[in-house]
Amino acid sequence: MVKVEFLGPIQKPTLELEITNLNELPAILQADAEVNIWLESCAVALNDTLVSSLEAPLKDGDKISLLPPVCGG
Amino acid sequence: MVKVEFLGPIQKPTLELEITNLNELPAILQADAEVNIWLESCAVALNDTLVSSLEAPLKDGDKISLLPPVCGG
Amino acid sequence: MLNIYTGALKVPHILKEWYKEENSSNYGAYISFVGTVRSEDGIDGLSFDLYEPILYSWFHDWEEKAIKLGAKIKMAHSLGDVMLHESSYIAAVFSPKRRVALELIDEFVEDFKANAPIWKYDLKDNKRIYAKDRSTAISGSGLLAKG
Amino acid sequence: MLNIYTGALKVPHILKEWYKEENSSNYGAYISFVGTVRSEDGIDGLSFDLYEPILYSWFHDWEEKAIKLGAKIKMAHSLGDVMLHESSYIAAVFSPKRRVALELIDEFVEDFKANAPIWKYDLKDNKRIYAKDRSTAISGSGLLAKG
Repeated sequence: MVKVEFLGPIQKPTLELEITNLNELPAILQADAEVNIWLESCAVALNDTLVSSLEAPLKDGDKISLLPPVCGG
Repeated sequence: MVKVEFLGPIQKPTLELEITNLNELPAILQADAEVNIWLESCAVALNDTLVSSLEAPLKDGDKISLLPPVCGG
Repeated sequence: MLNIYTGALKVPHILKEWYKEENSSNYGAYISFVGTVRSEDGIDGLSFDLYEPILYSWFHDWEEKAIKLGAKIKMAHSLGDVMLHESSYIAAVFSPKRRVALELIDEFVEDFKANAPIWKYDLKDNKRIYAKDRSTAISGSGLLAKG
Repeated sequence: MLNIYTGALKVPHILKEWYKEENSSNYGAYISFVGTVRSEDGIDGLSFDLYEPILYSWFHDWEEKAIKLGAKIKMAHSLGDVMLHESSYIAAVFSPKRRVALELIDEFVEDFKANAPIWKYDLKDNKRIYAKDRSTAISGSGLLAKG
């Protein structure tokens, strides 16, 4: 089981999913209208490292994070 | 009479000269070997304003300053 | 060094501590950037969320980059509410000579704005409103919108 | 605002006073540059001469330039001796947004180095030696060397 957490302004509780590759995630998230509107502008991290590709095998306990647009300072 | 003052590291007392145009100054200063070595690297101010030309009539009491290379900070 | 503080930053104190910390490090230049909450659009203040694990690793990469240039970077940021005319952000660069510090502070602040995982909200009429229009998608965003 | 101090600058105090002075001015960015005496070539410290009338008018031109950009510039400099690891120079820019401050501090510090009428001497073996090799001829120099 992997966790998907939504950071910052995305008001959505953490999901727990049974997927084995990051490339399974788009279909699942796109099906949720409330989440779908954020996807175009979100970066993705796997275990707190930003990823540039969704081809990544997942193992039990992995954490995926969605990072919406930022504005520090 | 006008005054010519030497700023910063130029160890030279202020000169008092009877000249009526700034363009008379190079010949006078070039004749002083101790001053001459500074002329290539000095900026010139007339009454505390930097000048970009030596064609400037002088009146009694005017102050000319020589500013050698700078290094603030 | 990255420090996160709840609420507004004590700017004079932080600038002083950083100056003292590096006093004997033989750096010739110390540049600091302070970000202060401006009164605009009728806001009462700003509020910040941040995601520490990625913020710290992002900052660590900058520390490494600075070291290669013989420099040092420090940063402080607020978490939670910061009211008008209070400060929420300080970044600083120490370097032996001025050019490295002048260039690095600019690059660092711009990358911070573009990529540090911090989210800003306007405090207005007792609401906390995501500053969407002023926010920037982190480079590489949009992966999940495809496929 | 340009302040000249005899000897080393009290950096934390000056940075704090400037911050407080502009606290209600609604500037979002405050950048400061601090120059500190480095240990190199066996010097004990540095010493400075400055020519106030032209320094103040040079600074005034920068104040005007900053105002046109909606910004404010402040500067402090030492006169006389400043020893190792003490600071002799602070410049600061306040502006509503960050880009103006980041660009102006860089331009200002570079123009300061090139044109502000300040002369630097190394303090070494109880002598005060003009730092000729590190000095820059003010733009337009050399008029008197010609015919």
